[in-house]
Amino acid sequence: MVTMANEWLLLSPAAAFVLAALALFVIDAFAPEDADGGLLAAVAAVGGIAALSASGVLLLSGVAADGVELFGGQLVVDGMSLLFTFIFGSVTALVSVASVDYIRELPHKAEYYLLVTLAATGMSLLASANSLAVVFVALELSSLPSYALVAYLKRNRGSVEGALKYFLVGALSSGIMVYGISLVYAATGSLLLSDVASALGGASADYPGVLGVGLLMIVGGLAFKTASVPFHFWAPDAYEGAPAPVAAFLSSASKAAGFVVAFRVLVVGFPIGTIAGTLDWVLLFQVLAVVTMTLGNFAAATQENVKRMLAYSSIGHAGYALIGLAALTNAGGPGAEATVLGASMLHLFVYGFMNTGAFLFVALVEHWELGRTFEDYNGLGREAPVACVAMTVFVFSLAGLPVGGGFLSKYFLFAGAVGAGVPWLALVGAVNSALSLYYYSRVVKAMWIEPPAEPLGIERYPTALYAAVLTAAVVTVLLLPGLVVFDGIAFEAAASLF
Amino acid sequence: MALIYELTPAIVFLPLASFALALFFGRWMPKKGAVAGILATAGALGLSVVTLGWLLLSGEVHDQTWYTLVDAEMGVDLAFGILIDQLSAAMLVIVSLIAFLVHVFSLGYMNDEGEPGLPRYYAGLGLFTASMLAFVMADNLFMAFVFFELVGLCSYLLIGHWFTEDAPPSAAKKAFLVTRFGDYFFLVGVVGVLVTFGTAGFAGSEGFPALAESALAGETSVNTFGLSTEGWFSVLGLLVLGGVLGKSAQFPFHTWLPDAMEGPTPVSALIHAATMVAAGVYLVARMYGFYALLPTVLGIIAFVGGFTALFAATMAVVKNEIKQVLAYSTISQYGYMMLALGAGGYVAAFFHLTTHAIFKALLFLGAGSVIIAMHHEEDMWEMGGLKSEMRTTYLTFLAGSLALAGIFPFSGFWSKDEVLFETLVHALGGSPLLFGAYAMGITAVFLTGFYTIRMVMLTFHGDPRSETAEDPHSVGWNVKFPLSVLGVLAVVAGALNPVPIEMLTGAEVDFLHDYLYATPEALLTGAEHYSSLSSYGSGAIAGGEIGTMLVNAGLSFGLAVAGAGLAFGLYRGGSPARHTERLGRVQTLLMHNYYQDEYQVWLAEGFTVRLAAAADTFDQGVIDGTVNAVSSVSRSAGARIRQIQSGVVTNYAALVVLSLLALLVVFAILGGWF
Amino acid sequence: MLIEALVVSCLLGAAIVFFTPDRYAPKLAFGLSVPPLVLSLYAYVAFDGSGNALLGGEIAYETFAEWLQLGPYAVNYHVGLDGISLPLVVLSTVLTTLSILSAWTPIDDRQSEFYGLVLLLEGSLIGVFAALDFLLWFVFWEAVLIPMYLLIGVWGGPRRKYAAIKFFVYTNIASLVMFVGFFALIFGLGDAVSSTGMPAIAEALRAGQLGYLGTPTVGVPPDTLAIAAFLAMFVGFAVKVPVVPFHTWLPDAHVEAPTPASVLLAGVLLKMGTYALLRFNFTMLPEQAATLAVPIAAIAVISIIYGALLALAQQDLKRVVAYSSVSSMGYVILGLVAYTVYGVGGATFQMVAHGLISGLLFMTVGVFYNATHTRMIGDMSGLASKMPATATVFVAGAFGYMGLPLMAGFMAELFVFIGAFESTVLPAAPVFTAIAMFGIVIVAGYLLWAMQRSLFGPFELETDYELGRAPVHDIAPIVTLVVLIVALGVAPDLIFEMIRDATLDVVEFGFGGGS
Amino acid sequence: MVLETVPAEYYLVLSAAVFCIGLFGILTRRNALVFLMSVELLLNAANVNLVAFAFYWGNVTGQTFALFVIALAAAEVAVGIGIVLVVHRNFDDVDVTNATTLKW
Repeated sequence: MVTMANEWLLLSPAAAFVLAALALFVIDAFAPEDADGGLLAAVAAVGGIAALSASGVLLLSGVAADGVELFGGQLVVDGMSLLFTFIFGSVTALVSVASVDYIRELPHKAEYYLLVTLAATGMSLLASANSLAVVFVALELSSLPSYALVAYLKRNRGSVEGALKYFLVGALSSGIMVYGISLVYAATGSLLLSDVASALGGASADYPGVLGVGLLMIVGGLAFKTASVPFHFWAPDAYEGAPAPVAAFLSSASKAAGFVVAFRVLVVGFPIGTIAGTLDWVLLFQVLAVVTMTLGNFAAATQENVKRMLAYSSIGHAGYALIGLAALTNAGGPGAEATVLGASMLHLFVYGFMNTGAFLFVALVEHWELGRTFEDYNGLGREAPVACVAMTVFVFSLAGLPVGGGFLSKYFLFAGAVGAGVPWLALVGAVNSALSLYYYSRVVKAMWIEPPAEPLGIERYPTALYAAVLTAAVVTVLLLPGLVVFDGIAFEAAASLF
Repeated sequence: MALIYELTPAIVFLPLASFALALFFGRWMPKKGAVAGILATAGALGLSVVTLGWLLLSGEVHDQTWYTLVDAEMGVDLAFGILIDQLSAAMLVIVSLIAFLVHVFSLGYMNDEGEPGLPRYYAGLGLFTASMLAFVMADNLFMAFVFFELVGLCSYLLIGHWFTEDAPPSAAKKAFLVTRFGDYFFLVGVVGVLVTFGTAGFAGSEGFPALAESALAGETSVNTFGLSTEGWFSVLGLLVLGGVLGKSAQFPFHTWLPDAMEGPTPVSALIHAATMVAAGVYLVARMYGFYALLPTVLGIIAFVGGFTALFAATMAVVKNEIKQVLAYSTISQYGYMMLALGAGGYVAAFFHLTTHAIFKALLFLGAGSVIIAMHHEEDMWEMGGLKSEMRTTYLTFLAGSLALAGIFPFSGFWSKDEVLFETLVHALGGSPLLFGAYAMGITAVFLTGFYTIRMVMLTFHGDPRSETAEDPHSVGWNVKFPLSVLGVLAVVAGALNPVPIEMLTGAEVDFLHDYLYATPEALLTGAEHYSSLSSYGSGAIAGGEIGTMLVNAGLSFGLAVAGAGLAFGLYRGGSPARHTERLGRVQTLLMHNYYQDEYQVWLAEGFTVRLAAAADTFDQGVIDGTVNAVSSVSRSAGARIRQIQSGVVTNYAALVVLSLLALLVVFAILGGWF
Repeated sequence: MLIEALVVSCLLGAAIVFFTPDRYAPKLAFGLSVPPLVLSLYAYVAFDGSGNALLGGEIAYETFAEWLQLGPYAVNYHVGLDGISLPLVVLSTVLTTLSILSAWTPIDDRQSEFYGLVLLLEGSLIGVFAALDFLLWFVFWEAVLIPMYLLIGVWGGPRRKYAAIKFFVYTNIASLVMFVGFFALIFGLGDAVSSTGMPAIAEALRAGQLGYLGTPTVGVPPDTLAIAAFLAMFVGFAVKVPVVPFHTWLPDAHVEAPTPASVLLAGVLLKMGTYALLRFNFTMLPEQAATLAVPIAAIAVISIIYGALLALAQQDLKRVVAYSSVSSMGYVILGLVAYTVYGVGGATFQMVAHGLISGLLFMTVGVFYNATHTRMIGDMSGLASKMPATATVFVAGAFGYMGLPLMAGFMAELFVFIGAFESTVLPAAPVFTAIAMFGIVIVAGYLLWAMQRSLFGPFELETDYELGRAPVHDIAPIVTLVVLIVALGVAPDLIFEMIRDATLDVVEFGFGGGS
Repeated sequence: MVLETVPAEYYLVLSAAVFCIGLFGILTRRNALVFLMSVELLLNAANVNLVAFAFYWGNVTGQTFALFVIALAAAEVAVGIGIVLVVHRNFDDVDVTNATTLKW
């Protein structure tokens, strides 16, 4: 029996974000023009750290091992939600710290950090959302601040244009999604995932069309959040235009949020066993996964702009993560579904650090105003060796080389796909991964192999940015041996969904 | 076990030590390592003589594994062992004797002439000697192959001694490649023998010849890889024979030998007389117990031998360089030995091997002395009239030439006569095929006589045909001493086994015959055992064995004298004419060695190199092309795909909606909605 | 803990060297490469293992610790050595130390980074040979790529970027294919194994416990699965070895790589492929190997002959050696597929022998290059008169490559030939063997030809550089290699005994493993 | 009441029609504000369903959720207008097809 007290205890990670947001309101109200925003960043970072430590404690304490439903089942706190809240917390902390140097000269710092924390709040709610209504509300809560964040450099055409595209595609997608939700409601008469699941049997018999269209549209909305093809179009432009820390935030945390809700909605709300006859969403996700990873990686292969390359690569990684859903056929052996789904969670977990780090490194280079193309990175390794070692760790880990946790998580994913009886999916992933090695190594080549065109003239080394980048790098490396801390959690969390 | 057999390894290790010394410290050693080499080979000679003496006195043979590389617990074992029986003991003496004399001679040929790279030279000689001695005392085929190869390496190093010129390295490469080609078959044979019999031992009931014998007799069975037992053994025999033909420069692998004349003359002497070329024939003799089981292979050996003897002799007729003549004579003489072995004349073959070793070494050293005198001019047409200037050289050289020509009573006559006699007898004994081989051999006798005497006449007789010939460079003791030793031996060596005399007088003078028959039966490597294996019968003409002998002896002697006489007649007088030019086309053909080199060079460069070039093009174009194509295709695919991102947001919206519709339609059909 | 000490000492050394000024890096790196060398030699001397590590033998220096959980399978930290892996570990340490020495002359830029990467590479290589858990092994296997990529890319020749990325991506995609294939096997075993430990998997597979991948209704049946996995793994490793037609990355990589990198690439990295073939394909799936014996042997023979022909066609000395490596690796494949003690053992012996000999040749070519700044056979001739010592060792190495008796290469090839000839698994074994053996003639052909044109004859040099005698630290490693090669040629049982001991169980499988 | 006589399918058709109009507007109009309005149509199409089927199923879930959707629509427009303003400031127009500096 869950008492009131532990209910709030279980919500403490989300609460941490909310409190941080409120604190930022207050600070902004009393000290409107905080000069360098150090305090604001500190508050936001503390909020993130509090959230991640809270969720970490809850994870290890195991109180929520088999899921605790709150508010009449509207929210559920379980291993998966806590694991992802952990990701959101760490990404928020990293981004907030990094932003200190990035937006030092810019106005409206309070709003910036406020939006970040609010978006994080929405994400942590998404992780726990157990009803389509909450899903939609939390989705919007995390999306709307993101639109504004992308537009933060409001005198920069790229930033504004990115925001516009992000917003318009986002609005369209949310429209599609909510309409889908309404159709599912029409078919099942409920928005609560568990009730939806139990009503599926009858609904798919009576209104297969309504149900199918509805689910397909919901999947569309989720695909937007996870930047999966065909709802990915906003991603490259928004990531390239947005301030680099924001891009890091979106490509890591926001994407993860999309996946966590997708996992829950589909696995809990629409168990493939009962709905396969109406809409075989496993097949649907197989299509999406293949198209997404292929398009992402191939488009990334020929980019001139590092930031845009990372944007496309994050689409590719969305494709990998989709394997988690695409492999949920019953063709696998016992526990195969849990394995591959857990592997997908692990990958998103590691991805949170390595991808954030990579974008933050881009932020660092933008901070130095060296430019964004590969050529601009030439010879950087001699000017800023430490940061470049960190970046090397990020890209190689993204490429699946054993310098960081990305290696293990990616290969866990492929292994899981094989185990789930879809080895061909793993092979597609493998080919894509090899291609990704090509364009990731272009960064390394630029930094270490190519000589600089002219002296880069880097004089100042921003402390906060460095701190964030190095933290991300260290965590990424430690996650290679240290994945042992989280792998059990992930697989159990996945198993508890079925 | 006798003390001497404890010491036999030293026969190998002494020259080996001189190799190491000369290689690393030669620069600071007396005579740049020559002394060490001489002492080492002298020691080896001494030990070999003692070994031989002990063998003669006690009759005790020796066959023991000395060092195991890979022990047998999990398969065939690879080991070095020492087999001292009558054959190897005698061969040891020959090899170490020639090696010793060559070392001494080198003092005059290399040191006194101030040649470069002497330490390298003496190191090479040392290793050469060591390898050959080890090969001789090998007790199994594996060890034999190992040192067979090392002999090849040394010949490469020594032939290419003057590597800063163009010709020697090329000749060295050719020598190694051609013999390597033969050794390829040899190696396949060795592996085959190892796998078939599980051992490569030569001697004893555990040796592979014995096993093969019992297998043929059907007493035991071995894996013959689907062939008949005799068929498979014949294959093995022929494979090993490939190595023999290569090293012993038998047709068609003979082409490397004349080129090998690019090496220093003492090296030629060593190669031709006692080491490399002898190795091939010795190997056949060594594993004669195996070949004797295979009549087909024996026939092939005999034919190849006979043919080579004639074939090489014809080419020797027209050569102008003194060493070229000698080179072709070597090929021809080893042809005789092969003929003898193939025709079942085991003793005769070894007899000829012995005498030939002596007189061929003598001839080369003599030629060397002439070359010193002529300031390294080798064309006989630039010589002439040297006999007055260089007495010792002339006399010894003459002795050697007469031996080579097979003139009674010089050593060569006895051995060659016995070879032909054995062939004839066995041919008469129901192996008519041997008549062909015999015919070729007997014809070659005439040619041998001719070219030998032609060489002597052109070199030493007549008037000097050049300034250097008028005032030749004088040679020292270190040249004359070896010549004298060999000269004497060349005259008397025939006494080792004068079979005709025994037949006529009945005196027990066929010492070598008895000696080789004295090998203990246990080893199964004695001539007696071989004769028991031999499938050849014996026949006779002109009233019995003696008659046959007389006919054959008369024939060979007559032909030899005829050839010699013809040469003497043609090249007599002050300034003889170039008579061979009268041969016209034939001469050009002979001069070009029947275009043997041409087709082999074409095989190597014209064919193989072109094939390699084609393969390279294929590799770069097709295989690597595919690899690069894949990468460029995927990159251009990427460049295409990114075009979807047009940058116009309404297009994005349109694409989103359209793809959603597409999915809708597809899954509507799959899901059977509506 | 000895293996941990080995790896850690390498990584620690790498870290230290990274942060030392270029000035001191070379000597320091050499010094830091000695402890691993000594440790590995101690491991060799004190070796007390027996049998095959994957097939229930006594594993030496074994360490086991629990690590990850991949769904139903435990991923453990499990390392140890047996008679097959120990010689390769020693080979790695020896070659690393020598190649560091050989790098003193050619590497004159960013030394600390260079030597750091070399030590990093050494650590990963040791890990590859020591790991006994698949995923742990795979970590090291992939880790090797990074330092080698940078070594080629940063310090390589004119086309270094192309060569580096080609090597990087080509071998990476190969490992990915292999990975998928192998995990198909693991999941096919289902509950028969509870971890990704290689010994458990090997035992289970040889015990024929392979089941359906997935469910019997929609899954892949065991036979198909086994063959498919075998092929996937074979292709994956074949790229690394490399065997024709997956070899084209090798010449590019070798030509562009700096000498020390070439030494390690040819000396050890190629052996990773053959080692993996032996450990995975031929140890775990003997039946499939027997089924595919003929095509595999055909590939081996083609690699031998075709590779040798290609070497014959090259002008660049490094390309010559590179292609001849392809040829030599063919012998290894032939020996493996023979499934006899001499065949598999000989293959392993050939890995070591070729490691030493190819290292020797690359180093010698490097010394010539340092002096002449060209590797084109056409550009030079008569070098022997100017650089006698170097020429001598080059000749020695060349004859070693040609399989001159009493040198390691000959023994290796002889073992392989005997093993292949007597093979009962491979149909028409003698024919395959005989064709393969013709390689020894071609190899003699191109090496003698190359030597004749470059070393001998009158001295000429297109590039105008002053030729002096090579410094001692260039010659010393080469001489060391010559000594080792002769030692192994005269006393092969130095390592062949433990190799055979570890090989016995591999070949003992239904088809009696020959003699 | 009148609702009993109207079958649920009609509401579906109605909402679908509204939804399609919205989509049509999004695909054809280049003016950002019209784009926003079209999005409103999409959301309201959903609302129609929600309210109608709340009645159909006899629970208030749909109606409640409809209120949420309306609120969120307002918030969305607020953010949207803001973005449109900065777009206008940077590109001197509210034509969404003008901003094409980021592509490929």
